[in-house]
Amino acid sequence: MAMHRGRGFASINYPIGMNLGGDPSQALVHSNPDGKFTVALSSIDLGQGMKSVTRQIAAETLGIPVADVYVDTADSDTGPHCMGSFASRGTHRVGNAVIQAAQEARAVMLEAAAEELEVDASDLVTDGRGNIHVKGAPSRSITTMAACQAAQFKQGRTVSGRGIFLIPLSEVDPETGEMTPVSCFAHAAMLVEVEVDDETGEVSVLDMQSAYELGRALNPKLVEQQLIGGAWMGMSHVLWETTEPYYPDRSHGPVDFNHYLMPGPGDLAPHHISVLERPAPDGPFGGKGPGEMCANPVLPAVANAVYDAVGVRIDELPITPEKVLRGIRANGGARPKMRLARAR
Amino acid sequence: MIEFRKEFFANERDDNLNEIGKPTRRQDILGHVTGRSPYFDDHLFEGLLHIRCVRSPHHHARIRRIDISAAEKMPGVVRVLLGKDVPLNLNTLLSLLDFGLDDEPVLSETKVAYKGEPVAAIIAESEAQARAAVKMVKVEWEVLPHVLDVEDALKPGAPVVCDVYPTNRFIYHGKFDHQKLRYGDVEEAFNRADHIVEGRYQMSPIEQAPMETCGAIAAPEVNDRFVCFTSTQGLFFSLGTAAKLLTMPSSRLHFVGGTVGGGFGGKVDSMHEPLAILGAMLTGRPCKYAWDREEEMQVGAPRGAERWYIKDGITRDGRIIARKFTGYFDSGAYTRLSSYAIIKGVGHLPGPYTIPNVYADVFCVYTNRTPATAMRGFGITGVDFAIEAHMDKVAETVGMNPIDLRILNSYRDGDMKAHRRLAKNCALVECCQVVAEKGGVALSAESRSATSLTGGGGERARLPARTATDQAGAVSGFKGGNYARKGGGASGPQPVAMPVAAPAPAYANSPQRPAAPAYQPAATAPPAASPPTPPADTARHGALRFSSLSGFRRR
Amino acid sequence: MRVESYNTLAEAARAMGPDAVFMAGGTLVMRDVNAGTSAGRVVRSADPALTEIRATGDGFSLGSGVTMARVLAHRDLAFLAPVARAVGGPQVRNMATIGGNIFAHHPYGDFAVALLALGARVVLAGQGGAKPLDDLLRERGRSGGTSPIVASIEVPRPRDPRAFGFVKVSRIKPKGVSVMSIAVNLPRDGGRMRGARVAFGAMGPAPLRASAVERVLEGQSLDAATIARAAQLASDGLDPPTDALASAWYRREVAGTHLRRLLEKMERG
Amino acid sequence: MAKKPVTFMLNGSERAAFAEEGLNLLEFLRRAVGDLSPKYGCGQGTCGACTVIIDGETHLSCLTMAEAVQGRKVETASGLANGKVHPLQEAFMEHFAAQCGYCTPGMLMSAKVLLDHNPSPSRAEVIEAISGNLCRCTGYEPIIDAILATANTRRLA
Repeated sequence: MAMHRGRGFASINYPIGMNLGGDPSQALVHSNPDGKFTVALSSIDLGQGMKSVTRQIAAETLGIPVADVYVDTADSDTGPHCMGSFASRGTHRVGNAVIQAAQEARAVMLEAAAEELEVDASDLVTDGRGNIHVKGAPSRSITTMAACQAAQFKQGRTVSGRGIFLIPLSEVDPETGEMTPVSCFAHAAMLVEVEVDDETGEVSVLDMQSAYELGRALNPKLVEQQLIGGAWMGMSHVLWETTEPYYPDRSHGPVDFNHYLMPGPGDLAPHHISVLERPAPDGPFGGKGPGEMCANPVLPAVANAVYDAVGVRIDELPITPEKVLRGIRANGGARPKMRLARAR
Repeated sequence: MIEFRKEFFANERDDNLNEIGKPTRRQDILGHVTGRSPYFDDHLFEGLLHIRCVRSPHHHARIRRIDISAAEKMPGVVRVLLGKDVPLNLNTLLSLLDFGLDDEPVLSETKVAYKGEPVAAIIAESEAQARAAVKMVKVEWEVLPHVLDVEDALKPGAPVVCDVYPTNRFIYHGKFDHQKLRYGDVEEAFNRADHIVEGRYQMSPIEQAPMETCGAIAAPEVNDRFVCFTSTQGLFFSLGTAAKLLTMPSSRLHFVGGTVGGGFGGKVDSMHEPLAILGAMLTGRPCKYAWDREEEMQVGAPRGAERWYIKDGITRDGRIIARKFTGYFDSGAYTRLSSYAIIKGVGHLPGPYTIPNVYADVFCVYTNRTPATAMRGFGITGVDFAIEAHMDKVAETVGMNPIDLRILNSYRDGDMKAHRRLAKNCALVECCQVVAEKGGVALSAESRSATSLTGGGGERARLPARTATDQAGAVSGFKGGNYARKGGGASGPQPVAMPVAAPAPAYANSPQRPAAPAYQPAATAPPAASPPTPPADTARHGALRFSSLSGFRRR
Repeated sequence: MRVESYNTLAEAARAMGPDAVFMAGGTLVMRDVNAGTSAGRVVRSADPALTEIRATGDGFSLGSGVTMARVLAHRDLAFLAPVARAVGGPQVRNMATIGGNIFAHHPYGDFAVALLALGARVVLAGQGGAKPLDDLLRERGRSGGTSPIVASIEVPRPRDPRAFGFVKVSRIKPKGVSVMSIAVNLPRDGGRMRGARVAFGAMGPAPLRASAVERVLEGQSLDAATIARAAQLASDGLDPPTDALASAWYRREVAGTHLRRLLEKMERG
Repeated sequence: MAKKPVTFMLNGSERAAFAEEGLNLLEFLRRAVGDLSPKYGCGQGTCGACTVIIDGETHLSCLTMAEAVQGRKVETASGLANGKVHPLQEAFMEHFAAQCGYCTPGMLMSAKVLLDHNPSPSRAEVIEAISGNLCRCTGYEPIIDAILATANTRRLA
């Protein structure tokens, strides 16, 4: 028996948001009398962190601590329209809508503060800790709480804002495919090391080295969650998952998690991630959307690594032990390529 | 193990912000760890009824008769629903975008086109009783020949899967039975290439497998409305779909969601909300319709299978000068979202590389299997597998290090892409370099000094001198609808009028045609919304329509 | 669906019939109950005999309701620990019973494979005497009639713990169901194997003895040549299924490799 | 349909409710008792989202007949925080060990039993302990980290 190691590489980019635009999202922001803000959305948190990232975006824009913001979603009676949580559009589209709404609310808050401080609103800044003060004169200040109270109980202003983000619909030329598909892209590169058992065809992922460029990382831990979980899913897609193991034949389709195969906690490989941040010109604070693209480079990188290890090209997913074994048999044995050897 | 390489693109960022860039804990995390986050099924109702569907055991069959008399007499059964009970029993998900024809019933009345297609729904006091009654529904089937392979489905004489699309192909823009991409002239370039590399790739159907299965609970609410707790990924998407199928104004629907046990694309299809609300309407009681795990895996729409053929022409030095794709998306029995996945995929071709001649024919093919829908990486994951596995073969053919090959062909800022827009904000080169460095892969001097900011534009910004176009796959009997600015339905929110960047469709045969202006977004915030322009009232079925896209209707 | 609970196994055995299923840990039967596909009557018993573990002359008598977790926790059953650990995750091991495992259909039932190789005998409730597990497994496949309740299992202790080997091949780590499992019991007498028993799981409708392999091993010493011959004949007489985990072709192809690796590991000691 | 009364201890308090014949503990806890923390993921015993602790050991509530907990002690994730959050809950929050949160209650039950029996588990033991609990979001790494960190913190304390 022999175990063979190989490395495979892939690089990808990924379009952010619904391909051709036309997918609006809206946000409403308002303040309680004590300067605590609510963001009302109808966007969905599937686990990707929609509530959390929009909360940080709102806090940054309003100039207040994140603890002073709560994101309420999703109730169609109170949350304004949002196209939905798909197409990596959440951070980008909803984030921009929240910025617009928060800017409008912030402007009112600053006007209220200006009236109390008897200065021009354009001279005011927020310190992000709950205070508004005159630029260059921190002692001439008012708390955001006092400003919001004054606005609502003294001045009769609603500290609120509306936001929408829409990239207008574009069309496709039927004959050439000319189109305006999205406004920004995320990027990734991935180097995977595998070990292949040439008697059983079993493939183990030993190591993943990746670089992801995803615009500004609005919350580095949320980004990390997506990248680690996403790469796991990529590994799962390429080596395990299918609803139809004998596609296009429909027989033996799994109906439970004992037959629908996904890697367990004992199948994990160390994943060394580097994050690059090239801000998207139209993203919220330059953010893009890491949620979908993170799985994609793993699939081809593993396939290429299997080829590197034993010389078998598996062009049909998933790469099951059976396919690898059949390939090795067809070649009359493993034929390691070692094309991505580590430089000495 | 994660590191943030702040040295890259540092001058394009202000890293000194208060809240952005901070590892703030999730807002929802306390609810998650205490088991108190309210998912759709965590809302308790007195007298909750349970819905389960009677499903086709056949891949393809005509329904001769459905006998529900025995099922109706089963203990606990409150009502049995058939297709005739659904106010509008035909839909296509993207009708909310005016894209495609209504092709899929909620409960089929005439024929089934995949194993597991629902034809009746039992509403019973308990789930066990609903399951027992499902077995008592007698359906007389006339089994029809079926087709499961995408290329078989396109052969003459193949069984017609879905009568709305009699050639088993989705119709694009009312004009063609596939989506085309034509940029330059691949055949001419193949003739002068030093190497030709061809490949065939197959992406498997994959289950989204969220830990929470899809479902909804609907209940009569005060003042003649219905509340619906749902696991949907698109609250208004599902609301609009329900409003359409139930011919009900959106104001009578109150949708609550937003805390969802994973989705990954599998919770867009809005299968549960309409049936749960219909049950609540007809029984006057709260109704839950949710999939069990078996249904989630075999009846719930997967990421569709895709088959790709790629042919590359490469020069001796490793430059790819032509790339040709033929793609088949396995849409299953109905359209759902596959048609749109193809448009997204075609806009993505030829991957993150600057290739002067690109060609694609991509077919959305109907087969007798569970309809496909969205999943993480929608429209891209499958073709990226194909492209990057193919790149590895190209590297081997020309005898190059696979990372050098990527960097050599990588798109850079200012390059013209195959969909005829200029690339910007690129970062592929840098990602490749970082990984090579970490993995100890020696790159060529050229690769080490490359950047995404340099080397693009100029000649690389030009459109091809000539693009070969054709009329292959032209269809008649369909008409292309309006594209943008069509407006929503009477009761729906209106899209805000913003400067519309979409150019008129154009044949790009003329040389030196400048690129159409790309959408220029605001730096961090979009411009303030101007008042909406009321569009002509094109409402149908009282449904919301948010906007429209590449719509067409049959004449 | 009715649930009937009886204080004694004898009563439960009398209550069984073609329309009844006996439920022990619930990992198999409750799944069917949830799906609405179980038998019309579910019979349970709280008889304390079900959970007894007793040392006997040459081995152990294990109540059929003994769980995998209890096997794992029992110091004297260390030879069975690798087998019990291969079943499910911790929750399943806290619930799944030895008796249930005997009735489990592929891809479950790995414990029964080990019991088969060890030459275990089963005592049926309401019937005197023990009979070979081989017989029960053979009868299990036949449909119709009343399924018996296993009261206890008599497991001989391997004279030399190194004589017993077990491997489960799974696609998922650490918890996955069987592509196949293999259990071998190779009692040795002066270096020669005597009474070799080799059993495969997931290579037929029920756990099966690999008679061809047993014949090759019998009377031989466990050396490279013998191991090679055994590996060659590994799937002889077996009837592996095709399912979502692997095709019959694949199972047949790798059975010899996995058997060889297990035997080599045992040879190394 | 016959209903049976079931009396048991839930997170330290005595509870009683009626269970329909054959009802599983998961549905019983959720609908009859009102503890919504155990989650339905499969009803087949293959995902672990419904994991609860019965008499100190993890069980799959979807495969446990409700009447079987008569007189027994049941613990669920909703009872884990006792006045303040449990160290495991704190670690799950700190390590971003949940995304959608649906597997989290079951995962915490498995982790708790592990640490109750083995205060200093190895990484391999943590992996074994959570092997019956599937997670589709996280790739498991942050969950493993959170459990190991809890053990470390406790050792230092």
